[in-house]
Amino acid sequence: MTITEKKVIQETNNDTILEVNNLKKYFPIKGGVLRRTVGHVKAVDDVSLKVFRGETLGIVGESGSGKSTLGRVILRLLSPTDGQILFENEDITSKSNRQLRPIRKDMQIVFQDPYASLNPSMSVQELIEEPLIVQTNLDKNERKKKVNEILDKVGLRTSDQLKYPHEFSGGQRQRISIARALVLNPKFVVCDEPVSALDVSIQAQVLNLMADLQDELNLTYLFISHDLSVVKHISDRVAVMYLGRIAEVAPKREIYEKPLHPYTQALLSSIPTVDKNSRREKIILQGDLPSPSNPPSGCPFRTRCPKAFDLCSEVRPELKDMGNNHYVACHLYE
Amino acid sequence: MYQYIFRRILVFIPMLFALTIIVFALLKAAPGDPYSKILDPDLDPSVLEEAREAKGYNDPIPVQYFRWLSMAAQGDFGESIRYVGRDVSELILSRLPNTLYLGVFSLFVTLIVAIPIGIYSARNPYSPLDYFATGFGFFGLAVPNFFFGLVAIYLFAIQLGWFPSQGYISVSNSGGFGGFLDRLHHLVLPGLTLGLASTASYMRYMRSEVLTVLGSDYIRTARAKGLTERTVLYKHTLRNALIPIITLFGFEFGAIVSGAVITEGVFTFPGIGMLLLESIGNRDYPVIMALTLMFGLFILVGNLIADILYSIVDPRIRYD
Amino acid sequence: MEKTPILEVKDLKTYFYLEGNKVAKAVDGVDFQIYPGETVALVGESGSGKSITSLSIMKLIDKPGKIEGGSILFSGTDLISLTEKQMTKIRGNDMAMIFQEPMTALNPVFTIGNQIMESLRKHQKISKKEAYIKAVELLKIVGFPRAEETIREYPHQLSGGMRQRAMIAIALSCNPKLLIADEPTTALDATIQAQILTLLDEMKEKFHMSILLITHDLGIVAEHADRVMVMYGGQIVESTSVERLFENPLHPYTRGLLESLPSIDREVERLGAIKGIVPPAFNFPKGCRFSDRCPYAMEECHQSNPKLLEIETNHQARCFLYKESV
Amino acid sequence: MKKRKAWLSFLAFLFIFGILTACGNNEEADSDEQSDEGESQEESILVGVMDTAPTGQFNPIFYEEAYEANILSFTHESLLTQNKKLEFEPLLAESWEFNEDHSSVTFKLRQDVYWHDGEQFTADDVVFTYKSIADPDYIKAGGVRTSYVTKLVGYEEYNSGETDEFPGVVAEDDFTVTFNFKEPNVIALADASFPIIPEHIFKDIPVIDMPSADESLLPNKVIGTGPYKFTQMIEGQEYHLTKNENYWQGEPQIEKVVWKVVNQDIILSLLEKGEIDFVADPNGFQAADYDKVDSMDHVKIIEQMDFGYQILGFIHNFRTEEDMENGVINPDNFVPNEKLADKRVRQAIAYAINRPYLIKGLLHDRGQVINSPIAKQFEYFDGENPEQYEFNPEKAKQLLDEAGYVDTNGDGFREDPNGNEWVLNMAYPKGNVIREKSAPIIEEMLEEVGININLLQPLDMSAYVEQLTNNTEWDLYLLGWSLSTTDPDPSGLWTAADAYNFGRWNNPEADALVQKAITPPNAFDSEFRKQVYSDWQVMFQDDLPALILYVKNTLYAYNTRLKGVNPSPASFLNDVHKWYLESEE
Amino acid sequence: MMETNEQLSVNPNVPDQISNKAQKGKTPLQLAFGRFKKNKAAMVSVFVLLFIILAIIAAPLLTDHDPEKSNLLMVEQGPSSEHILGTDSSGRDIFARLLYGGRISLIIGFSAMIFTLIIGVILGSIAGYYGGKIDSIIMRAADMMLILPFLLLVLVIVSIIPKVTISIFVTIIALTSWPSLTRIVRGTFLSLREQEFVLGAKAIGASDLRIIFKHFIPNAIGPIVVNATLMMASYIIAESALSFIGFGIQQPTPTWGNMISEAQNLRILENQPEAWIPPGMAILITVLCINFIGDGLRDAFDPKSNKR
Repeated sequence: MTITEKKVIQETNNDTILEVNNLKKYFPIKGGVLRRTVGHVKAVDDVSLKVFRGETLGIVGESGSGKSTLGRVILRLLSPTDGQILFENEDITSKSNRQLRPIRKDMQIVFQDPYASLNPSMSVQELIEEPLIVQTNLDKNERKKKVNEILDKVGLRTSDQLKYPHEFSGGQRQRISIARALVLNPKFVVCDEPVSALDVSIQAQVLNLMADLQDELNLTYLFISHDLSVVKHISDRVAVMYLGRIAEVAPKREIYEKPLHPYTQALLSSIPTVDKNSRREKIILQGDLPSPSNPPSGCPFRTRCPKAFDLCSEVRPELKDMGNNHYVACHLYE
Repeated sequence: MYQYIFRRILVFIPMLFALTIIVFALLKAAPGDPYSKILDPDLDPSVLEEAREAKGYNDPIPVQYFRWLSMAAQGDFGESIRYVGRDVSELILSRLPNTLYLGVFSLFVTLIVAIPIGIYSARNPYSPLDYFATGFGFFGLAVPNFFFGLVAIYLFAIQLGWFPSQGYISVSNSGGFGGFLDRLHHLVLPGLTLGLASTASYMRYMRSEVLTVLGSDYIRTARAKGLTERTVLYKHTLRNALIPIITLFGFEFGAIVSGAVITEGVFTFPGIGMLLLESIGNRDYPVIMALTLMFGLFILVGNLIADILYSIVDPRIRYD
Repeated sequence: MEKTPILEVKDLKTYFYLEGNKVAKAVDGVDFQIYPGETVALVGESGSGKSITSLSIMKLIDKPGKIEGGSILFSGTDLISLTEKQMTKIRGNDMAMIFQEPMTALNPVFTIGNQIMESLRKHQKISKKEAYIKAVELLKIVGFPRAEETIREYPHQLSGGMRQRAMIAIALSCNPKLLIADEPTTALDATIQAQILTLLDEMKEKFHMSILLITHDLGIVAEHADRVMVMYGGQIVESTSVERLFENPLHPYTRGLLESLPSIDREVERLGAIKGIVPPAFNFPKGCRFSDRCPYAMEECHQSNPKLLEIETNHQARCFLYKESV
Repeated sequence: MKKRKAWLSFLAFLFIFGILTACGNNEEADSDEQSDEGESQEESILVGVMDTAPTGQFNPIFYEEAYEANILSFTHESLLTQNKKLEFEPLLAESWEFNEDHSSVTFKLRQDVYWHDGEQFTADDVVFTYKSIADPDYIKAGGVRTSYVTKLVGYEEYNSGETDEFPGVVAEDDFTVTFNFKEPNVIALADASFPIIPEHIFKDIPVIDMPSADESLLPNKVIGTGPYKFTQMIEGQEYHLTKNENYWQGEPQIEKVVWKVVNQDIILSLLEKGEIDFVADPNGFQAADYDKVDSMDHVKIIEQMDFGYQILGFIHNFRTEEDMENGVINPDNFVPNEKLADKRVRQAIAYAINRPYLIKGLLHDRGQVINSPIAKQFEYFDGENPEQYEFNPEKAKQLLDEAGYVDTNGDGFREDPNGNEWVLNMAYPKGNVIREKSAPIIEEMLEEVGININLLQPLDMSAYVEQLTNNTEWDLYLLGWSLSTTDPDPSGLWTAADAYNFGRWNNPEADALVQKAITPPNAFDSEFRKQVYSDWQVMFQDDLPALILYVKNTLYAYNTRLKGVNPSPASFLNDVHKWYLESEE
Repeated sequence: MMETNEQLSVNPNVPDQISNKAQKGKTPLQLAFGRFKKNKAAMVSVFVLLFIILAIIAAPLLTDHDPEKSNLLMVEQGPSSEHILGTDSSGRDIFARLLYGGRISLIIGFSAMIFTLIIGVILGSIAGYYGGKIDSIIMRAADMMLILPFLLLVLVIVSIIPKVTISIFVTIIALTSWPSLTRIVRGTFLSLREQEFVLGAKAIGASDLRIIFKHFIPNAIGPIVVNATLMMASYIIAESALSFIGFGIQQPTPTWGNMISEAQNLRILENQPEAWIPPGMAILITVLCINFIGDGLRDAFDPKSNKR
């Protein structure tokens, strides 16, 4: 196992590009005769985190953990219910769409589904050019140049730019998505499960590309995925989400080598692995994820936690600094 | 569920209320009144004026409307103007069953024709019968139904004498099963005419739904369980394919009436469609208002029934 | 292990006839055996033909697909020669199948109980009541604590993992000899995936079945299979025991796959990606089907398609890099 | 298994449907009792047809439409009837006697007349009928026949509710009744010939409730003195009349007369197949079908001139906005319609229209041109003296030229004498196919002589009449009039203050003639009246409030197995008690 | 999650990687057109319809008769060399009326469709894009329209307006039939709203108008065009039905609808088939063709659907 420390992990880096404080996103549930709001789906529930310039923060969680919603709220594609989002120290929590427009240049998103995330009626050139049209005053030729540059960067033939998305394979479409996201030279990119829909061999291609581009363009990634292996591969730090909360966040070595939260432990153990020697003892969790509209009291994980005790059902554990930049929300570590 | 129905009904009320206002305004905007049509040199026009006065047609329109509304709220829709001495509710009720028979019959025919053929076509796409059914489907949607009705009368009633051309019942009808058959006999031509277009569209719907369902994962599961093709088709496919059809069916409930106007006219079938047409021509305000309210209610209830049926057939749908 | 195989597939060919006279050779000459009690994994990327292979075994290929050749010997009978009616007696009874998408694989309009009992009553001459008792029992076995309630519930009322358990209950209802599990956990979350795979292992023991496990996840293969076959371009390119495959993968494709896999155990700066994409089944390259992506491709590879040869004992590969060991 | 289920649900459906049907039938079964037993094969049934269903109001004092009249002609009778020469003849009254100044007439009633329910017909029934029409609630209840009572003595007092006494119609004894008019009345006999309703049936029913009483609506409850009883109905579809065995003029020979309601388009086919026996009132059959009907061997045609005509009306004057608002027709306030003010223009239009051509093309020659608004059937009709307006487009052009309407801008249409655009708006109503067809043809004819016509959207009758009464845009209108058979008096249609004088023709001289013709005592001299009317007809044709387009022939057809047919000038349904069926061999 | 349904791999949608020669890609519209061209029924229909359109455009060349000119001396004549299809009950040349009537029927169908389209697309887009209050107002209005008796509306409009011209007639149809199209557009927009590419457009800061015009409408065009075609067919039928009950285009202006409804009389039905069969067939064929084309378009835009 060669571990190349490609970057010094930003344990000391204070250059925060994004800061999220107590962010909440509740979706109302309507009910009753008058269609009143009778409850909320707490998709993101009191999340605070920092993303440092140049790093990749991985967010892992199962479906329903709120990780995608978090990504979208951070980009203000959804309005937060409560909390604060600071992008480059600017509060963007309550900016209007118009006010957001110049900021959007610096923050972009790559989606999961390479079939749904590209407008099928636009050619590759139009797709990649669109951000330039919306955000810049470049003339046609300049835009064309930029498009060609970025196509080259993501490994697509410039001759392909008159084609339409349906003419490309999943991997290539994801490259187009990446090109579209990067053409404005953003500082920060939310990658929402960008490789989940791809085959293994293609996944590797795209992951390599993303890593290369990060180095080249000095990007900061918020990398959302349910695949712990992929997250481990690409991230510098990893946050584990469960039912809209962060259960544990730490630099990747910390979290993969000594996971503290029982959920992280179970999650890691459940990954089937090719390497016989490193196979962990399986911790099979009982039951399903509880509904985010009605999360358990206290610690949301207590219903499935093999180590739960009385306190867990009463008090909600807060993220606690365990040193080494390792934070965990669990009463075991009080 | 009950909450849902209750809520929907709450929504009906303002809609129907608005409907009555609009219709009343429309009626008053249209020139003429029930008496303006009476042209009789023997008749002193001042009598008509007196009659107008007596019926309150010279009052300000809002006054007339609220008079109507307060009566209607008590369930009294007044007396027909043209059908002198006939209570509107009684008049409508005497016609309603005929239209219902016609509608039910045509829906029934539609279903028993459209569903099996639709299924067959989906099972055997591009077979001769499929092509025939498709052709029929297109034909059914392309032929104006009054025209179809006339040709049907000409061929089947007059030339061949198989079915009565007019009316809804024989005089000798004395009820019982014979009476039932007699009614059916009268319903055949108008029923087919009324149902032609919907049969055609149901057939096409059914075909495409069955094709869609046949391609779904759970049908593969059903086959993998070793179920026979029959079970797969009639249990697993049909139930799912019927979901959108049933929804259509509910909407059709309200649409019957509008389709019936023309069909009833062609077959002099004394139902509410014809009554509506006549009443409009005669400006029989009380009848039009009551009919409008009823049709509005029909359509709304039809939609509600569609929703309810939908939730019954498809357990995934829950209204609350 | 040298018993008679429960399933023996020989030279299976399933083609799809597409518009424009294109023929997609989705499965093109597949041979393998499954012995009683073993779990055989069929692994490959999308488009490799692994799912079509499993559906062909069940004879569930729909138009425009057609089984064009080969034989499928199941407990000695050639399924190819059976009529549809005879097939219905085997499907769900001796040979059962579970699918990837538990969301769509269950009929949304019938209760779980209905769908289990239906299978029971089709294959076993039992009363409704007996079927009910058996269904409750099955649900309990696959891990529904409240089986009596679940049996009255509809699929949409269950979570993905629970639905897959229900699917397993249906599949197990008649004690099949062979269970074909087509990507049974792909759509599930990691923790649920672990539950289901563990359940399948337990069930295999309990019901003495063989399992044909179709997956793209080499991790699952490593942990749950006895033998593994790697498919590419409608053909098996490598076949051996699980241990051998991961210790000494022979085929360049297998190697590429393993290298491209990020792992929580190893750390690499770059993943070893295979260039290009899986070719569509109607347009394979000439010669070896992997030749256009293969880093070792030789002149020969572009000319003719190699045969699946026994390179080492119980280890076959389809590649010109190796010679038959016999 | 599955199949059985499907069958079961089908059966269930049949069952439900059957119940519905059975329920639906009960009501009809009630009214059916009598006929059930009489449903023997030998029963002679005559089937008549109408194209529109009656509204179901079978009380003569409240019915409004001709379709109900088809039933009432069989069931109810008046004191008098008219013969072919339109002279009054006795019916329920045996004889009558006027007083000297014709202000009062006394009828001796027949003593052998019984109502359908066996009660004897008496003078009280006559009094009751007229009192009901004069009742204060009569109009409110929906009645419109007050013209029969307004001339009677004491009407106002009775109608306003001031008194219970109505001296207008008085029973002298059981079989003598006297009508007292306020003034000498030229049409006293017409006024006295309203169908009589039975007092004993209605006496306890207030007039306001009369139209909705079962006795006005339901078979077997509707009671008259006529040769047939109304015994059964399938509403909107069939109406059955069964013979009145005790009819005072002798038992009718035909057991049952059935009226069927059939879509106009297929009536003839049914006639041809013998499924219906006669096509008659109110519309007869279409002229276009004449040849077809004529070719049916078993069908006989009766063709007679219609009691009415179609007109092309000229709007002479408009009312002021104010008058319209108040519903007043005051000739003094009339505003002339400048576009048609010149008599020569109207005459030109009359010359420009080829009426024989319309009759040939649209009526297939089953009609004729008349040049007077008085029905030709009356002796007062003057066929010679009035201007005949034979088709003459040259004359039309010449008249227009003379009047100064010439095409100055070369667009093919004439401008008015001031050189302004001159477009005549022509309106017509829906409801009469032939009239609807004639409108564009008339437009063509007028454009032929250079008159620019703007043909308006046809309106349904209610809207049309409303607009005709109140708008100020129209110039030409099409309309048809059916005339009263009792008297030729043209007032009501053509005098200046008449509501139905839609053209607002205001010719005081003509109005004076109309008044003169009905002013006693001279009015009782028919020669005098004839002369006055002749003058008036000449004046009418000269001033042209309207051009009489044509009188169509009414075409009745009946199966030759029906014998004894003897239509009156106005109706096929005459002497129906004498009808009989040729026994089939 | 993997795309593991392997049958997808044999779906013709999977790109053909080998042919990299093609420099310029085909737009989805072009692709749809390509699929459309393969649909025999639809292509035949296109040609038949073109033929019909050509014939009615060339009407003055094909006949010398004025379709509105009556001749009462030549009423209900059978076919002759002078009148190819004979004359109607006002002595007008049926052949000329057939040709000129086709113009009007098609113009009515087409312009009513366009008009409905404009209303439907605008209201549907607004409702589907913005949702919320505006959406519920528009949808309530659509519901109201649904329960409003059509006949009454027509009657009132017809009796208020002195002359119902084609444009007024078209307006009436459009005003009463926008709700269905509005619903379709709204539905399509609602589903598009959930698409990631729309979020993506928002993420780059695109304006609402840009999103509607660049991202929604081009992708909603399929269902809109398909429904528009089918609507056009139904309007041609509706015109004839309205003629039947007397609310159609006024005589002497010919339309196919009022030609048949004028012949709705057993005498003509029996004796003069040349009076009703041609307009009947013209409606039938035209509507059939339009429906076939609509269906072809549906299949072309959505190859997965098997609706016919």
